[in-house]
Amino acid sequence: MPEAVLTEATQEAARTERDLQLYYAMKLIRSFEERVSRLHRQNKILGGVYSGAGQEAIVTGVCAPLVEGDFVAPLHRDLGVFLARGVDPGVLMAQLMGRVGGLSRGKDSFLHAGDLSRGVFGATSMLGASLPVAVGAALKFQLKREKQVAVAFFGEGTSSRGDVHEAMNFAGVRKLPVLFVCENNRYAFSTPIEKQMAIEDVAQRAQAYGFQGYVCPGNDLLSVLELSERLIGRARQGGGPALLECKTYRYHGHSEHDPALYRTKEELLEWESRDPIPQFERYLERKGHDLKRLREEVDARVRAAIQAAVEFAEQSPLPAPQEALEGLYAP
Amino acid sequence: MPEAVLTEATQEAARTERDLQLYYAMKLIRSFEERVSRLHRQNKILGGVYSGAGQEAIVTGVCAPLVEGDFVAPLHRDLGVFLARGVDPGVLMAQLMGRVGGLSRGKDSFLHAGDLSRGVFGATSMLGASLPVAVGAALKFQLKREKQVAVAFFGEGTSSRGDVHEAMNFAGVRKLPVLFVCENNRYAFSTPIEKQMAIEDVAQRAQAYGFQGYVCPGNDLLSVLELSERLIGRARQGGGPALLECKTYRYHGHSEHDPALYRTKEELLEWESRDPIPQFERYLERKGHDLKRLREEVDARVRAAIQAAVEFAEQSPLPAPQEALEGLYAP
Amino acid sequence: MKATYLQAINLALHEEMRRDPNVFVMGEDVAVLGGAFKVTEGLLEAFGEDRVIDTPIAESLIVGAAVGAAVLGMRPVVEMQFGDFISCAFDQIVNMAATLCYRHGGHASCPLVIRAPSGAGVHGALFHSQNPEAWFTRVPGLKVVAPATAYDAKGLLKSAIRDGNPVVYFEHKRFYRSVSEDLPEGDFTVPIGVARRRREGGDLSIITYGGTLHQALDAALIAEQQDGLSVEVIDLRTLLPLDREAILAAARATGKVLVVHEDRLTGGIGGEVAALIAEHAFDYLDAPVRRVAALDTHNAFSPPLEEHILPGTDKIVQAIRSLAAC
Amino acid sequence: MKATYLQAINLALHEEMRRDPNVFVMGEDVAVLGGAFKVTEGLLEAFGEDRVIDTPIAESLIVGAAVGAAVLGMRPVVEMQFGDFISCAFDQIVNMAATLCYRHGGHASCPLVIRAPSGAGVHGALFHSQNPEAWFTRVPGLKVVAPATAYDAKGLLKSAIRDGNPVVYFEHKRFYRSVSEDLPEGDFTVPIGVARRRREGGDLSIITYGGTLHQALDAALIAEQQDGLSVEVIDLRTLLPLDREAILAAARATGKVLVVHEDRLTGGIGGEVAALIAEHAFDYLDAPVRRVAALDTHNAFSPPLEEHILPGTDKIVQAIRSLAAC
Ligand SMILES: Cc1ncc(C[n+]2csc(CCOP(=O)(O)OP(=O)(O)O)c2C)c(N)n1
Ligand SMILES: Cc1ncc(C[n+]2csc(CCOP(=O)(O)OP(=O)(O)O)c2C)c(N)n1
Ligand SMILES: [Mg+2]
Ligand SMILES: [Mg+2]
Repeated sequence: MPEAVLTEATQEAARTERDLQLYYAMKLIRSFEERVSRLHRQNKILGGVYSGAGQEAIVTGVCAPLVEGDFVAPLHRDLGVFLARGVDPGVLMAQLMGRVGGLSRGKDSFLHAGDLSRGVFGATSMLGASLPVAVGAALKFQLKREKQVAVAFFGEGTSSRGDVHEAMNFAGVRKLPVLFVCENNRYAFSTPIEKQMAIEDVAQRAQAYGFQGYVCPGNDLLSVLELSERLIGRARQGGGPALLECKTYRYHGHSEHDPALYRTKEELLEWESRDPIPQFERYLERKGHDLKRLREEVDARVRAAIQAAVEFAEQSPLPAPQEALEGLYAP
Repeated sequence: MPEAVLTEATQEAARTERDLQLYYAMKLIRSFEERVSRLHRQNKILGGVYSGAGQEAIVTGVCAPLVEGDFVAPLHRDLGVFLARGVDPGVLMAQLMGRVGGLSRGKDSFLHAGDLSRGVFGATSMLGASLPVAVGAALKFQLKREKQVAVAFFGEGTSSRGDVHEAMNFAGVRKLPVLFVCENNRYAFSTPIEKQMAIEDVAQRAQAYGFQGYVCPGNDLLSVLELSERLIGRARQGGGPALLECKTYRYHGHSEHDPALYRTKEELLEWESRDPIPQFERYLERKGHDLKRLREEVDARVRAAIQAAVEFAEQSPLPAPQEALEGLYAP
Repeated sequence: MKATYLQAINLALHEEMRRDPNVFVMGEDVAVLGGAFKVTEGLLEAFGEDRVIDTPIAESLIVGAAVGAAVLGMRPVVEMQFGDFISCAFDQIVNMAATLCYRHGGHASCPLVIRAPSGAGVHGALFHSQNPEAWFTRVPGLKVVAPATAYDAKGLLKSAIRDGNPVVYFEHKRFYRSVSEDLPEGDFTVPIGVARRRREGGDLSIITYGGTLHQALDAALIAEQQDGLSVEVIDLRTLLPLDREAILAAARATGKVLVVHEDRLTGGIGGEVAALIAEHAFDYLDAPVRRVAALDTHNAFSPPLEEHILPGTDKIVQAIRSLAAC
Repeated sequence: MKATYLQAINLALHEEMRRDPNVFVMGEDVAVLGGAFKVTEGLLEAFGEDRVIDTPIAESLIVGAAVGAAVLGMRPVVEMQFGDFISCAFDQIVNMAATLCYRHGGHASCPLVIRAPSGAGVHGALFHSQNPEAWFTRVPGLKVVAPATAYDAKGLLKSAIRDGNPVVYFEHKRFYRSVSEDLPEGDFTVPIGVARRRREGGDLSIITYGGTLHQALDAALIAEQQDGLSVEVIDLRTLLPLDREAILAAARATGKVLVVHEDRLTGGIGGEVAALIAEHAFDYLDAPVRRVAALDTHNAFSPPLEEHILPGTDKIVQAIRSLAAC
């Protein structure tokens, strides 16, 4: 059905459908994050856990316009990208628990594993190292005249690394179809942004590479969505790279081990008042949804999904010792 | 004698004195470069030779405001920095010929050696790697409340490297007393600037780090000088870093092995018409110097200095084989 | 005074910073946080912002800037938050710092310490468990140390800080709180380049360092108690330069050598040690030079995998027995 | 058809690019210039700008971007302008590319070739003479090759391009125009992981590769002619994975092994080879396992220094004689 003949009503229905999906996605990510933190406290997850709670609107909004064949490189705090790209919550949970049912079959924990069948690339721990890789994916799309795009997430702290510069510069030179998404949560571990850079917005950097940078309130899903649709759409049409900076905040410490004593309670409270989920709920209400019913329904689905995920993961066996030597090389 | 009591006449005399020194320096560098190229063709210099002919105004102008204790990290094409900082031409020539009289005692050729007693730091060959080092020198000056400055030279091609980004960012964060000098000669080996970056001026990058960038005609010694005096002076007073981009051109190929077929004759001719030496000579003439006499006199001094340098170098012995294992560690 | 391995490092930093105003500490989260592992805790309070510096996330800059400060007479001690990230500073270490004195004709010093918390056995998986030492022990111009006790941690760090050359200091994360001992009061150093015999024994020699020292000692004890074997244990402590004399003396004395490390087998330092012995103590050997090390793979996360990959007391005991039986 | 080592590499690139549209070449000055050494000459004309790409000066980006293209099915062949600069791409190689398949649970391939012109003896001094191979041969997930003949240069490059894993391909600069041979017409490959006996001999075995192969062969000939010694020469060709069987078979057959490489002694691959022999062929050994390699220093510039540092035919001949006399 060509777009032109869509009636207003059909468009509205599609938007509603999308809104509900996004709402579910954000809630799923939030609950999944919280369950992971809990499992970590219970020693059921042994590796480092870097909660993205508070930042869900960014991954949700940026992944929404992506289609099959697109390429995403998440950062260490972007568990949500996996869920948003359709990785089964059980598989993701098994990954975190080091089970064979996980993406890496227990080889690594947390997010150092990807699902390339869904275009989700597994990062190393070396911050910023995924940006050149995403740029290489975009290069492939360009060379093969494909209409796909690549997205690379990174933190404002990571922006200090040389790899970020090298990647953005090359993307600019070749006008590659890549969107760089900076999740600026004001801290890199304990280091505040003032010690990381002498500028206000990471987005300013884009000009140094010949493309545009955009700043948006990262806890406002609709803002993120509007920009990511525009910028991803433009990249898809050959319009080249862009840098989208989303201002946000992480609720937890750097990792679950970190009490985050380097920041104030007020700051945390203030950001909690801008939580992405209630913000979006107010929008849904404005759109005429019965929020109470909707919330109950979505919460129930989310609970069930996470329960199933934990069950799947806990039933998935630990790898056999000799698997340690398997998978080092592609056949 | 405090500046205030300098009479106009004294100031003028000082300026004349400086002009003559700069003229000599540029001529010395040019002739030295040319002699090096010739010695290379004669197989008397075996290593890679990267001529800076055409770019003399930059090193001459930037080094002029430096004082004892300042720190300079030259790039591979900056033989002139060594001369401008007072390294004996004979020692430099011995360096290029791999003699014990050279800065590295034959350990490396060309410019991978420094003279730390004059604040000249020996680069490695890895482009851009000296910028973090210069920033570290500036950090030392800052921590010790010293009024020294550091200067780091780099090419427009080198600007693509991650180290350059990491260095500039940190300099911006801490407002370090460092001047970054980009010698933009439009090519990195065969690669034209359009393939290196998507922006017009490397100087634009400074904004991404919270300080100012400046563009100047790099073949005009007076322009370089004016800006370097201002920016080095400001850094010395705690005004923080700056980026000075000097537009220029290299007359020779990338190295003496490179016929530079990737660029046009017209381009070369056009740049030769903007040669820094005649430009400065026209200024000297305007200032009332008898150019013909001056030129003869300076040429004679330069010839003698270079002749002495070559003689010193050729008489300096090659190192004894067993020196190969000496100097690896500081005592 | 009883001190953990971590406290020993922290103490060394305090004492050296007090002793020499040119010593300063720099790295990611080393100041306000006191380091990801709290190794630099208290330094900011004691020495202020000019001597304990939080940097952006830029390992190459951190090392490069430290080189710049070091050639001007400062004595920077920089931290890689995890030793694994030393890969991001690789060029600055192996080309910039390591060749500095040499390419300046011997007329330069670069008193720089790079602290790298390394090692496995802490569920750190691929990127928080590495033992990167052998990338550096092949680089002339560097020194490399890997203490395994609180005493050595303190003494070697002091020596490293006082050395005029770039020293890569590998500290084992697993030891931070699990290894401790009584330390003498006040200043002491442990010389770089000198191995130490941790246990006497005449039947065979274990040569080890860092992450596997304590397992090797445990294994030696088990072999004594259960098999009546007398096993010598040599702790290399410094990995570059290797203490050739100590290595060869051990080989000559017992004629049977087991080289043990937590790093992977292939390309680990054990190969170099075994090769030295096979070349220079060959005539004294009564048996093959055996190596016990991590399997040739990345350090995997899931406990059954990691356990299988890492050496460990059992594997060392088995190797002792089989070597003794040769 | 007679081809130099350089032409063999160039031919392999042409043929593979013709064969597989997913193969492309990327690096600094590889397109318009045809590479600093002219190894990629003619490719731009033959295959166009989309398949021969000049990049900015950014080694980490070059390798990282190649990884991104490779996981999506491309087969990038990237060039480090000099192998020495591979240090600037270190993290992308040893952490990003090498762990890729493993961390994706075996469900990923990364068909990537990194060409690294390396080696000494060309007045290249500290930063244009390095032999960086041993930094990579200790990294599981990588493959490392180092051809020493035109035939192997072509055949191994083809195998590397067709491999599903990251391969670091060390080509020796000194051989570009000085080594040549008649190559068979058309397509042939040399398998990765298989050493080759270059010379038969029963008195002792030389195990070598890359920069020192031809010197080892010369030395073997001299030892035969002047001393009547019969010296076997094994060319490893692949450095990761090592051909253990070939190494151990040589040691068992002659009982005397000389390991030779142009890389520095300490931490070079020779240590690993010697250790393998000392462990697994010990009972067959009649003499110490000897190594001849570059001195433990940086490769210095001035001819007397470089000559002193590098191994070379004379030193190999002496080592053969002394080993034969054991
Ligand atoms: C190259 C590198 N250096 C250091 C680290 C340790 N580290 C992990 S996360 C982190 C902070 C990252 O900050 P930012 O990029 O802002 O992301 P955030 O954690 O705030 O989401 C640090 C320093 C690392 N993983 N990689
Ligand atoms: C990290 C690194 N990559 C590549 C090279 C090889 N190389 C030497 S000079 C050069 C071009 C440098 O261009 P630019 O920075 O513009 O300086 P210019 O030579 O034009 O003065 C290249 C690619 C190198 N020395 N170091
Ligand atoms: Mg952050
Ligand atoms: Mg240039």
